[in-house]
Amino acid sequence: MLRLPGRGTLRRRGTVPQVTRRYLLLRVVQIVPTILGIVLISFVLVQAAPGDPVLALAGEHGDQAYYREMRRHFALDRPLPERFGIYVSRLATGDLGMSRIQGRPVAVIIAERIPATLLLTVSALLCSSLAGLLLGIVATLRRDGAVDLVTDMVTLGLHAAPVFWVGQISILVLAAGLGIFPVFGMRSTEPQAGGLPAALDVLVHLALPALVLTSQQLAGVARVTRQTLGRELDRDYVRAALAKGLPRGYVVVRHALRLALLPVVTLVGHRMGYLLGGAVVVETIFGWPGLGTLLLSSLQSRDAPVVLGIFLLAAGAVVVANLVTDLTYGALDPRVRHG
Amino acid sequence: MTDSASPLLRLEDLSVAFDGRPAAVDGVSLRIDPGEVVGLVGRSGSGKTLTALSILGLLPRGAKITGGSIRYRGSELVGADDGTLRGIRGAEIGLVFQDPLSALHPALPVEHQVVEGLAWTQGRSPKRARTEARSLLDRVHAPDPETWGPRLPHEWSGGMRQRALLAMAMARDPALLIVDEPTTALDVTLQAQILSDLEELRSRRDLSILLITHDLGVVAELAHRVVVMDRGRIVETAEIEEIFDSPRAGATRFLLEGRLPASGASGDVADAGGPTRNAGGGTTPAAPLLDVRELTVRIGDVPVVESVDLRLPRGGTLALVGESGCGKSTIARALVGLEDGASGHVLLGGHDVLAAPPQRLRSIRRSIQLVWQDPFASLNPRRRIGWAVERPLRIHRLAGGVEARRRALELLDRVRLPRSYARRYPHELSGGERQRVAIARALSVEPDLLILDEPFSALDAALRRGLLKLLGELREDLGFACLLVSHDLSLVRAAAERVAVVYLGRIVEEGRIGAVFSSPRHPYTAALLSAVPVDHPRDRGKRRRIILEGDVPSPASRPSGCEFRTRCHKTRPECSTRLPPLDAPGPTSDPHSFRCFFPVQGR
Amino acid sequence: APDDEDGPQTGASRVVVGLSELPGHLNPAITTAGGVHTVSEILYDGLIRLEDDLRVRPALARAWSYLDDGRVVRFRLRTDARWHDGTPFTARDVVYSFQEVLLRYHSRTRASLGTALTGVEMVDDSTVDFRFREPYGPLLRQLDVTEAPILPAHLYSETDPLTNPANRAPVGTGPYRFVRYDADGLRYAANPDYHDGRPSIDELHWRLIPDAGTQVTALERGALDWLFAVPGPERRRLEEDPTIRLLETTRGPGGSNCVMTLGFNLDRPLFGDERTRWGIGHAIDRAQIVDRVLFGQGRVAEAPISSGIPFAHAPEVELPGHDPEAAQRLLADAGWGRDADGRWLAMDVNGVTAGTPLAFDFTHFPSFSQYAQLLRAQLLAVGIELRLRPMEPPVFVEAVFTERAFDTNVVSYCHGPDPEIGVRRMYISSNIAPVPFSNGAAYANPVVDSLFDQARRSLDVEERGDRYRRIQEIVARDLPYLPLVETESTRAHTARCSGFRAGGHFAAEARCRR
Amino acid sequence: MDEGSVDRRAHVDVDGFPRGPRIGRTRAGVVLAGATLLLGIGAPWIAPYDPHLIVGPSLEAPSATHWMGTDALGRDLWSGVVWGARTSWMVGLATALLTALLGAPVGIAAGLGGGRTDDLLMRGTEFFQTLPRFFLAILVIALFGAGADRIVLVLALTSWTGTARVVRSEVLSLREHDFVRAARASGASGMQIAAGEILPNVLPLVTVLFGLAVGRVMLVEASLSFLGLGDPSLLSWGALAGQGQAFLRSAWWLATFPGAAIAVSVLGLNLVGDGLNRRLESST
Ligand SMILES: Nc1ncnc2c1ncn2[C@@H]1O[C@H](COP(=O)(O)OP(=O)(O)OP(=O)(O)O)[C@@H](O)[C@H]1O
Ligand SMILES: Nc1ncnc2c1ncn2[C@@H]1O[C@H](COP(=O)(O)OP(=O)(O)OP(=O)(O)O)[C@@H](O)[C@H]1O
Ligand SMILES: [Mg+2]
Ligand SMILES: [Mg+2]
Repeated sequence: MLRLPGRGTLRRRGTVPQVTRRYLLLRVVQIVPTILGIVLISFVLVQAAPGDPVLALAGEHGDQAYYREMRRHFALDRPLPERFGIYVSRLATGDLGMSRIQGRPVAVIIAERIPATLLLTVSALLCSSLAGLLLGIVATLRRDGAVDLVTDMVTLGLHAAPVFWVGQISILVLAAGLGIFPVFGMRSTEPQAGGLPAALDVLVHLALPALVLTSQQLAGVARVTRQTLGRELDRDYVRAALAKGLPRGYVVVRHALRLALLPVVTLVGHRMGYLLGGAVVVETIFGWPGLGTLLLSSLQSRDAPVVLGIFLLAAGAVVVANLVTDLTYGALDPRVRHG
Repeated sequence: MTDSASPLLRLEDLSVAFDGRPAAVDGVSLRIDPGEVVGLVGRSGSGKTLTALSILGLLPRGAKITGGSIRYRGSELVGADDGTLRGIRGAEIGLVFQDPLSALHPALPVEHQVVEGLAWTQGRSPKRARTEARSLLDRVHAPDPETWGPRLPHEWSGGMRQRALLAMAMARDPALLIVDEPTTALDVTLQAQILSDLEELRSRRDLSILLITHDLGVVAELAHRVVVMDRGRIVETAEIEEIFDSPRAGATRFLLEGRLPASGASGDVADAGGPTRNAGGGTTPAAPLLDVRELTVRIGDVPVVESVDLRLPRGGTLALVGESGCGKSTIARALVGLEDGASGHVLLGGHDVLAAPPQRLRSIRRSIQLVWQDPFASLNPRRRIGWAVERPLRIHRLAGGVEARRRALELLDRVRLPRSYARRYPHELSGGERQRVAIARALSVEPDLLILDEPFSALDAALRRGLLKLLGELREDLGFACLLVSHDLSLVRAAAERVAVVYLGRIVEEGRIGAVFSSPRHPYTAALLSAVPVDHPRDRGKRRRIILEGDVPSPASRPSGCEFRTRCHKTRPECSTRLPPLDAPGPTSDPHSFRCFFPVQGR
Repeated sequence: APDDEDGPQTGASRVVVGLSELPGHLNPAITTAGGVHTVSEILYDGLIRLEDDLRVRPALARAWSYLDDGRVVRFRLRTDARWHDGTPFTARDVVYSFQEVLLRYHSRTRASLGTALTGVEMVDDSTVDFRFREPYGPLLRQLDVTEAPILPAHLYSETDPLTNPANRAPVGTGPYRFVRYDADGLRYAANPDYHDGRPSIDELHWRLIPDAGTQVTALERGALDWLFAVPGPERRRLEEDPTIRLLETTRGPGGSNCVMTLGFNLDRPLFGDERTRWGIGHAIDRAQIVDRVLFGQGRVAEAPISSGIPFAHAPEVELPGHDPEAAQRLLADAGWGRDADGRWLAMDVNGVTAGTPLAFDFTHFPSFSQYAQLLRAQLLAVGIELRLRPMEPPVFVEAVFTERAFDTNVVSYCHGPDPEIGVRRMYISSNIAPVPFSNGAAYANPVVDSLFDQARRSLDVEERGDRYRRIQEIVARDLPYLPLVETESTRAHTARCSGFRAGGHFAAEARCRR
Repeated sequence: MDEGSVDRRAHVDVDGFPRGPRIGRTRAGVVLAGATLLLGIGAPWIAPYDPHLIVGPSLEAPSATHWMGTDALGRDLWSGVVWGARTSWMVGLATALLTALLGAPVGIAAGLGGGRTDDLLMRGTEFFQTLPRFFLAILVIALFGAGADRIVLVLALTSWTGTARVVRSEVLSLREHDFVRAARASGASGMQIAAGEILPNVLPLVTVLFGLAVGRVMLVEASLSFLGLGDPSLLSWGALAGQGQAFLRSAWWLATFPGAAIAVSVLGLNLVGDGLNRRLESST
């Protein structure tokens, strides 16, 4: 599934450019047209969608005069290119426009939600990466043993289970059934006195949603680690290192893992979109007050500026994650070709 | 070696099997005494590598020792714990792996890998370790360890990598060195270098060596005793001379028979072939089939091939020889118009391949066909044999449908393959059979010129012989000309009439096989010829061997003047000022030209 | 026990309320959106107050009287009411609220009251006159905090009420005042100066829990004290929970007396014959809807006007009951015939090409998909095919009311406290226009139009009730709409507290045990 | 050059997975995925009831008459799951097919074309790859209304990039193979090479990607349906599970079975995909 560039047949020597400053710059510059493209696509989509946003505002009653007034109010009566021009020029200054429903700057609304989503996704990202890596390593070291087989089965299962189902079942069992975890929100109803207790409170609430999101990501990491590390361990250089009298643990970590890490890093980095998508579902299930719940409610009320803002943010996160991944890749493997 | 009381290593009845399969190593017993060089020979897949790996407890996943014992200095290694084995690995027994590239970690500097074992077990400071690494590399004649040490393996050349592995295995001064196919991947000059390195190591410190190879020539150079394996079993163990003089086992004879004589009379095949008839008493035919003038090929900015002139008469056979990377394949590809950076003239029957418009090129391509080096890669794995053979006919719209099918079957007859093979897939064929298919495919469009790029180097010696013979017969029947690219001098001698020696993309010597092989004039040719392993252990040391030091320079930075001077043992100051011309001082009817100011004197 | 989980006892009593979605703002005067009204009504007052049984009580208005044959209604206002920031409440606030905000942005008030009113005038600081072209019967029912909340003129005048910062940090006259708004929810505190007396419960915490099921769990575990809506499936369990009390109501946020209504597009020849409409009606088992979609949270609609408006409700009117036999008979009468597969094909139906199957689109909000699926199942059982067309609200409005590109639809028409608010709009012929949630069926009957006008003009409840009953007789027979069920909603609260009400000021008179 | 290792890969074990019970794994995958696929194909005969009709009491727990219980309206869940298989598979297969049809040609064109063509195509691919698939799907479906056709289109438009990239890198390595060179040397045109030499070699890979894509799409479709963005006129597992969310506490079966059906299908597809992939890697 994952193929390393440049592995195996480096037929033609001397054609392996190193990661240069110029390359870095190029990668960064390439982002600009990408982002512009994303802005254009999403804007056009939102504008081309059927349904008049003003009608969503009006509720059950209203008349033409009322609509005209609202339309003028939100500059919906201008031609499309003009609206796009306004949008982009404002975007350049960090202004995402005003929410049509809340009447507040979109940037502010989104900014309020970012910490919650960030907390959820980052903790899931860290947990799944570390635990997945560890699980993969342990399974590889005990190859063909019970741990390996169980890990394989469990990760296969998790890989196939839809994230909402994992969430539902864990609510049924862990939260509703056994009452171990709080099931909703980010904070208790009680005001928490200051720093530590408040942080602990958030942590307790975080546990279940983060666990569910982690489980979705973890399977991939563990499986790729297991697969690539297992493959690396079968390579001659591992046996050659052992033949030098080096201890096994050293060889696994310093030699094999170093190369096995590459696909894992790629996986983690390139799954930013998945992670955010999963977060939307998990937030909905657990009432986590993040961007996902905001996205869905904004979609229902047809609050286009907010939807666009969130979409752009997600796309931006993906672009940045890809960039960081590629750069990390170069740092891990000096042979890497960037073409 | 006669003190049977204290062998260094003793295998008794060792069996290794992959789970659920019959034993891959089956009851192997062998011993190695201190200071002794034992050759372990056998066909590919006979279990040599597995035997070696089992000694250090490094069998691949799935393989297990199913019986027998391995004693090193009297202590049992089968079933030993990890600590014991680790004490042996590297410190007592050094292992040089079969494939140097894959045995090196791709992302760690070579020098780091060379001393890693030492640094770990003996706690060296990084600086000290580096110094030691460089001196180790120096000892195995790796050039310029200061510059190359910190680089990554993929930047190293094949020969250098093999040396790095040697240095790595020798880092902790083991008593026994196991060397797995140290030269198989290398061409003759490098092979000679490595063998002499090994000999040097052995003699400098009473080292025992287990030398694994399928090439009896290598064994003939070095070993005291030979153990022959076949299908996992030992079929013969004997002193070295005995093996060559009176082989007993069939497998041994098979290995011996496959060998073409490296010296002596010129090969049977070329003599049997028809073209000599056309050669008409030594007069050059009026219009050569192939006339290459000033061919230069640039890959990127690098002139990989430099103003090459070649001439090949209709039905003639010309061989291109030279070390790996010298540009032989590039020349071959340029002749078919597959190299974009080619300039000069390639005239085939009067038409210039390089200047031809696409439409014309298609028809020219019909008259030149290529047979590729790797029979496993040259056939589409997802297409049946019949399809492959018909393919050129269809591309050139020479035949279709039933007619194409009929011609394909005929071609299979010609290359002595059963017609039923038309329905098979390549993976159902052996290497030799695939190469026959490749030849059949090439011949389907009745070309005037067949280019064979290392056609047999991936094959077993016995197969080589058979194919060579087939080729000779086909040539006699069909009368096509042959351009043979190879670094295997014995093969060239057997198959070609004329030979061109290529060094760094230039022709340095050209002439009739007999003339060039018996009295080479260019020092490079002489060195190449001297590097061919002896035919028999008794010739060991008889021949004066010219070891070429170092690697071929990069075509990107060619030396000034004579490009060979950096490795030439006869170099003089004049050599660096001017490029010697390709001159033919002898009779013009049978020119023997070379590019040297101070040629080797003919014998 | 849930009480233990109440956390540190601070001495103040608090009620934690479950919230499904965060409102964008807290100004109930500029919108009829349920989300906003749910959380904001308790911060404000109307001129009058409607009890849960729709009886009229004074609120910001102490008393009222009719002048000029009922064409002027004079309100005397309280003088002791103050805004949460301490500013006194005056007639200026009332005039500003109606003229600048309610009649412009509160779509329901604008649509009903707006068409009848000629002016709102300040007589003195504590007196306001409402002037009408002709007498206007429903007025009082349109002045509560849901239909006409009063905003502070001193903060709003001369600004754009849609973007005024006070929308997010509201200042009202209501029993609770705003404290904080963050991503998890909202905090309110009791208004110590409330003109009707300080509420007993000190703090209201609104906790955002989008999932309704999760809200119930939270209530059961004591983490919540009050829920505005219990999902039907959960109701039966809560009924048996001794720590929890339920409260059924037909009042919903931002609207009440809602009737789930099937509408026929009368422009379609398919529905040209009322026998076809009645036939379809007989195929529908409305009790099953109450049972399986609402889980008992509602009742079968007995008449076109909700039973929540007793003076106008006409239970004696006959609507098609579940009767497949009758359905088939009526369809056959209308010229439909069944083919071998049991499907209805037009044989001799006016305006319909022979052979056309009785299959039609059913346009609905995605949130009403349970209704849609049940109706599809019921109609399928008698050979009528319903093709579901769920549409997000804005798309729905455009398709149904602007483009009229639909066959049938379902709309939750909230009749409100008076038929003038929520019923009239469905039937009068002048509403056959791109007005959302109006006369989607395109029903035009001059008799009905004039009866509605009479009912509106009259100040006599008896007389108005009579007109409405006559209207219902006619529209039940013509059946442009089939009222399906009256929806109720179940509030739930902890047994620790009592005295909650269903309306916007739900917690104003409640008190909790320790 | 390296005679000794020419056919090494033939006997080097390339997969890195546990050996033990893997023998039966691909087969287990075929059984699992095949079972749900058969449910979908045979839905009219297998489902005991019309999944749209009310055939029992509301919210009845699993029993002999209703194996998976009934939903709130009294419809048979087992029948719903059976018919849901049809939707999930149809969406999965259609999307994966479209993905392959878009991705494979682009990958082949980029790999064979090289130079500018490659640059251009890969730039485009990279762009599509950065679009967050799930968000874009939500956006499009929520804006343009739900519909199986839209789901298929959006998912295919955001998934083909993976296929294109993998196929391209495969083609790049195939291009260096002597059999492709041989075809070129004997005068074959670009199209002839693409169709004659490259296509049959990337087809197995494309098939594996296809299988894995079906599973992935099923998951995405389910998540969308779960959020209420699925095709309302079709019964799908995700939508069933989404309806179950409201009854999580009172009717556990509603959320449990449809979710399990998805897990089983995707698991089966992944097992098959993995198995085929392994066979592929060790055979080339
Ligand atoms: N990793 C492996 N998995 C399965 N079979 C293997 C593996 N390695 C080797 N074998 C089998 O074991 C037998 C012996 O292999 P071995 O590598 O020892 O041969 P060899 O004599 O070294 O051949 P060569 O000259 O090609 O290196 C062969 O039949 C081979 O197919
Ligand atoms: N794409 C490339 N970029 C840079 N250098 C190249 C490239 N391809 C080939 N070369 C160089 O061109 C030279 C000639 O290569 P060629 O393959 O013709 O050698 P050869 O004589 O056929 O060697 P061998 O015996 O190993 O097949 C080598 O030095 C090689 O490194
Ligand atoms: Mg070997
Ligand atoms: Mg070559």
